[in-house]
Amino acid sequence: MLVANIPILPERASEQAAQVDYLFYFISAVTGAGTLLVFLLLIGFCTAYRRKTMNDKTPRILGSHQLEIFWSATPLVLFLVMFAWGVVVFDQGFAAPADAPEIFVVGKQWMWKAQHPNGVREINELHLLINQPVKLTLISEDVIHSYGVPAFRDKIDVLPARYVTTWYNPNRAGSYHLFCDQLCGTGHSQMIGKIHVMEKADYDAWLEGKRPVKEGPTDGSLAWEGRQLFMKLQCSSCHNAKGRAPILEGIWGTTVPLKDGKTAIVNEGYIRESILHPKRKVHEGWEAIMPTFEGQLSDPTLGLSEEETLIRLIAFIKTLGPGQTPVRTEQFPPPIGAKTELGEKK
Amino acid sequence: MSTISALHTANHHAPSGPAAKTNYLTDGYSWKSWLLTVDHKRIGIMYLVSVTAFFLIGMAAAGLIRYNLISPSGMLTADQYNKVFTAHGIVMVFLFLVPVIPGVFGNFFIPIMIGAKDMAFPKLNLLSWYVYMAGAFFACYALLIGGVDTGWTLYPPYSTRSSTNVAPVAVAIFIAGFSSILTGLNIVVTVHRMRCPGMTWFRMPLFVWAMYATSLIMLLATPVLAVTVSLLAVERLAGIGIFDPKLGGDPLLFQHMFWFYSHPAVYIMILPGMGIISEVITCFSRKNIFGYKAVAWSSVGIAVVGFLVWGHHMFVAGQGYYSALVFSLLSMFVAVPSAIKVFNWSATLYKGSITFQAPMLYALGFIALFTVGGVTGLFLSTMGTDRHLHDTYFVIAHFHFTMVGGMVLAYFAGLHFYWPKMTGKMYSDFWSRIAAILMCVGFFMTFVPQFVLGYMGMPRRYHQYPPEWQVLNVLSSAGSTVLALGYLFPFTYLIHSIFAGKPAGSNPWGATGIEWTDTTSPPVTHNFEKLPVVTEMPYEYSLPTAPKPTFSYDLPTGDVAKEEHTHVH
Amino acid sequence: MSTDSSGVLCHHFDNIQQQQSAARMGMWLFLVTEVLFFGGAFVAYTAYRIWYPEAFLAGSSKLILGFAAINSVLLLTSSLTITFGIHAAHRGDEKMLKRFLLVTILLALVFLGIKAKEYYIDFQEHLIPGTLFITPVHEGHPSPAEEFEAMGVNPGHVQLFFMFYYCMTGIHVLHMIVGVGLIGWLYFLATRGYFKHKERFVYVEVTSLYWHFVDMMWFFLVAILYAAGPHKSLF
Amino acid sequence: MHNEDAGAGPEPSNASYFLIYGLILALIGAQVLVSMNSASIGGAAIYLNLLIAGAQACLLAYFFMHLKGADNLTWLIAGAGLFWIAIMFILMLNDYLTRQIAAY
Repeated sequence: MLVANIPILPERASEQAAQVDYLFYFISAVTGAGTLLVFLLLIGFCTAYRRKTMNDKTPRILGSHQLEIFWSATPLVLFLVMFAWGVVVFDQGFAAPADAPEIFVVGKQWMWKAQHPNGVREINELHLLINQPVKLTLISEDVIHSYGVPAFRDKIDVLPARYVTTWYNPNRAGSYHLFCDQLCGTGHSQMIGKIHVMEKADYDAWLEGKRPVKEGPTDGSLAWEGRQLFMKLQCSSCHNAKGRAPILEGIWGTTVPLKDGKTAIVNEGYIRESILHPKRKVHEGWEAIMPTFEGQLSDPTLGLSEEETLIRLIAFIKTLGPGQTPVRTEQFPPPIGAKTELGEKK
Repeated sequence: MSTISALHTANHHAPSGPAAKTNYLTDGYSWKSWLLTVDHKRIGIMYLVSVTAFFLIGMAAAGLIRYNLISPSGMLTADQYNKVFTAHGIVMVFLFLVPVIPGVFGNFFIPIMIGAKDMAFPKLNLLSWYVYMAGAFFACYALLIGGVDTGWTLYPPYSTRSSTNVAPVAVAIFIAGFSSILTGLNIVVTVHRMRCPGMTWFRMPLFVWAMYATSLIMLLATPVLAVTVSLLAVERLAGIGIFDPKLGGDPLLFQHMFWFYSHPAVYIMILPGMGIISEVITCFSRKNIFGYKAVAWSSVGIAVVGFLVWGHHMFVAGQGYYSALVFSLLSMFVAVPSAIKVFNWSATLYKGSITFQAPMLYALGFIALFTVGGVTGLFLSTMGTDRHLHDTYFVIAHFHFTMVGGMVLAYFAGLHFYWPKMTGKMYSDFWSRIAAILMCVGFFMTFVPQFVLGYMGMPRRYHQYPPEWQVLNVLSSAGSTVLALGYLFPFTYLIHSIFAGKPAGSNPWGATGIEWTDTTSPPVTHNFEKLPVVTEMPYEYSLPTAPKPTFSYDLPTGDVAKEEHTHVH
Repeated sequence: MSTDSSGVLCHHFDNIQQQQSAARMGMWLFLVTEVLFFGGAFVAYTAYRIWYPEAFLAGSSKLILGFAAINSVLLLTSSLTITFGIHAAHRGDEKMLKRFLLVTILLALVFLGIKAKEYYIDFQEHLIPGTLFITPVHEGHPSPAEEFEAMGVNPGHVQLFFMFYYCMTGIHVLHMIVGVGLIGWLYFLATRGYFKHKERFVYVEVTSLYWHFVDMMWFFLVAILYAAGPHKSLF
Repeated sequence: MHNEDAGAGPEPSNASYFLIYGLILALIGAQVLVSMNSASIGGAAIYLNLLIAGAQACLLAYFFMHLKGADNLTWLIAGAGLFWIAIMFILMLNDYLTRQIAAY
């Protein structure tokens, strides 16, 4: 039958999606019952009390306080239940588990560029391993976009100059729609893609052909690319043990004192801001000598936009442990995309 | 004004009645007597003509939208489609939905309903029409020189980067907003200062209450929109501005300020409709309104609480978590006054004497559709579900159920209810009922599939969509043709009635209210021969003194009804 | 239009008190919309002021406090003179009314002149968001952006402050011009003997309401734009 | 209904106007003083400034705009303006003050 083939419910690919569905069904049931009640009242009254003669007598009924209170309070209580349940469901999608791998997504007119922690880059696609929670950190290069995946019942507006995050825990293999849900220009309806949730074996097979470099310290990961940029942009000439700038080892997630007496948590936003506007939140005890890198980070030869460079630097600083700051004796690294064995061993 | 002179002629050839007295329509026939009039009734008619024109333009754009979505790959180009839905939004919101009932019925009936000779500021009233037309001019100018592709919400940074004509649209919105401020101001002062002897606050018709609440929103919300689009225009013209993320500006600030107006604005659109429904339901069931004060205060309640909920448009836009929490909670409260109204209207029908003339069919359609539109709003004000439904066709379906299913049906209810009073002519009973039914059927067909599409995740403003959604989209497009057909009917038979309609008599529906009992159809220039004095509550249909309908009702045995009618007298 | 012999009472009002109170109420309502209009800009300012306090104070310090103070005095004085104008109209003293209206207009024009001078100085110092802001003022003199950068203040945020400065004072100047137009219209009417009927004083009164409101908004603009940041000298 | 607000009209008393004028002038002076010394006043300067502007506005509204002696309706209208401004400020700043604590 044709009708049977028309999908009327979206696919469900995460526990979060199931939670949204249950809430949706609850609200549907409550409001459906209310609507049905109104419809029955209308139909019933219209049938029972249709005008019989031109001289019908009607009773003079002015109202009822009890009824007014009843039909104000009852809906309100139900609405508040919806509110509370809605908050619970919303909260579940709010904060990612701390150990979830972080995937960076950069939106631009009109494509989604995803960046896995292992260095794999994808455009308009995202391959996820089943039952592996992932955290997405998203930013836009131009206008507001929105990263919406109906199968996860999730959607988040992607803003310029600000990182937003969401997370998924996919639990069903398959390919699902990815949409841009915020009008972003002519190609808005082309800013779509696929989310592929894969079983472990399939995922590994897919990864096999994708990973730039398979093993060793030069693993081609996002953080490693960030490390190369860290040297290329001469960050390491100051940010080192004897340098004129704070050493960045282990700084991620800590709270640092600022010159004006305030403090800042070292997160994506703070690093981004400090690279673009170094004079704004200066680390206590250091001079504000760092030049701004605003407008200097995009590198067409590497195919990197400013935001893509920034997420690499962030990924690098995030993983930078004690004693891992690249030293100046290292040879200047080759451009990213060239053979990657150079640089580390020499 | 050939139609008007035709009407005049028709009046003279009317078979019954004395020689026509000078009414507001026969009081001068020149262009000047219309374009420079300060008579609120003529200004109301001028609004009627102009909003109808913009309704047709908006409808044409809607037709193109549905035409495009017949095919998953789109029938128009992406750029054309973006411009078409933007035109649809801007024309329908700013040039039709916001001004329509305040401009047409507010102007025409508020002074008559409260027993005044005119609005408090007649010249300002005329000015507001001209300002509205100036705004409309800029909007049309923007659309004609190439259109706008930002959506009616004009979110920056896209609206500051788009190469289309955002600035003229910002000017248009600013000017049209000014017009609605002037209308609102006029209505509030009129209601406060111009009521006739005996017309206390709680003897006012509920339409006046609803218009009063609407006007409060117009006065308090519109200026914020004006300053917002001004800042946007500056940003666009200077290439730099306060919503610019490059400088550290926050695009969400625009959204906050925009929705501070645009959420209350949906109540500007729906509240006047609710007022009309209260008038029609009582008249055609010949009952007092159930819970007069509850309905009156719920209008004011909606107006006030409606200001506290705008952030539910921004749950996933990046606003703070606690902000979202507060807005979601407050949104739950705004649903209550609407529920109160729906239950009170339903209860009004109880033990009534109900007939189903066109105004009543529209009103019943309104209650049904508005209920669906209202309850689906709950899915969107609940944070957990909005995260999935935000910016999908679910939202589209929801607000079209309230704005089109609700507001436009209420407008047609009002148009059919008051048409005899405004023109003195009665339209075709048969065709008007067919049109009402057609509109409801077409509406359901158009927008119910969109709820399903929305829950499946189809994003709004998409010129192309995945092929598995085609069946539902085609169904929706098919429904829209039925809907469009329904809309075309009234244009035909209403215009026909001006030339060939039977004289309506001063009170065909047997309605209470001084606009029916104390003045002729059409009303005389200064509304009343003798200033009325009000002595009772509105809607006293159950009292023996209630006026009787002169309209020949099409009851199952039509002749019996007539006999009984004559029998009564 | 009118039914009474004097022509003061419009046809649709029952008596002159009703007409006057309607006019007054209309203006008050209009002023409420104006409050919301300016309020929108104020709330936007406040949001950024909360986020970027240092930049806003630094930007404010560049504005010329002395001009603002003089303008405050001018505007306040004009509020006083238009109030005296109401009394003159109430007494039916058209001659004095005209004088007070003229003084009010003159004070407003001086205000606008000073404002124009101030904009010109800002322009010369390149205190204008956009390309001018990052262009050196003249040979060897740094651009405002560099200057703020050196102070440890984000120049982008300072530009936001100046956007508010121009938008808000610009809106205020537009209101001033409209006000001058209205008062000029009253003056014109007065020369035509319109205010021979003292009941018409109410039109002077409602115009004065608007004028006081413009004055009031100026005081707030001074507080958040000019006086917000530290100033070493008046000029 | 028609005669509400009938008595409202200016009550001539030039001396009182000059008094209020002088008061507001003094407040303008105070504002200049606050601004010149705001470095030493610190964070309180902005509140002082707004307080002064608020006082100036209240004096203007109460005396020059004749809120003194105006009918209840006028007070209601003025109050409504403030109330709606408060709505806008509270709900909008609620976002700007808490967004850094928790947001996407």
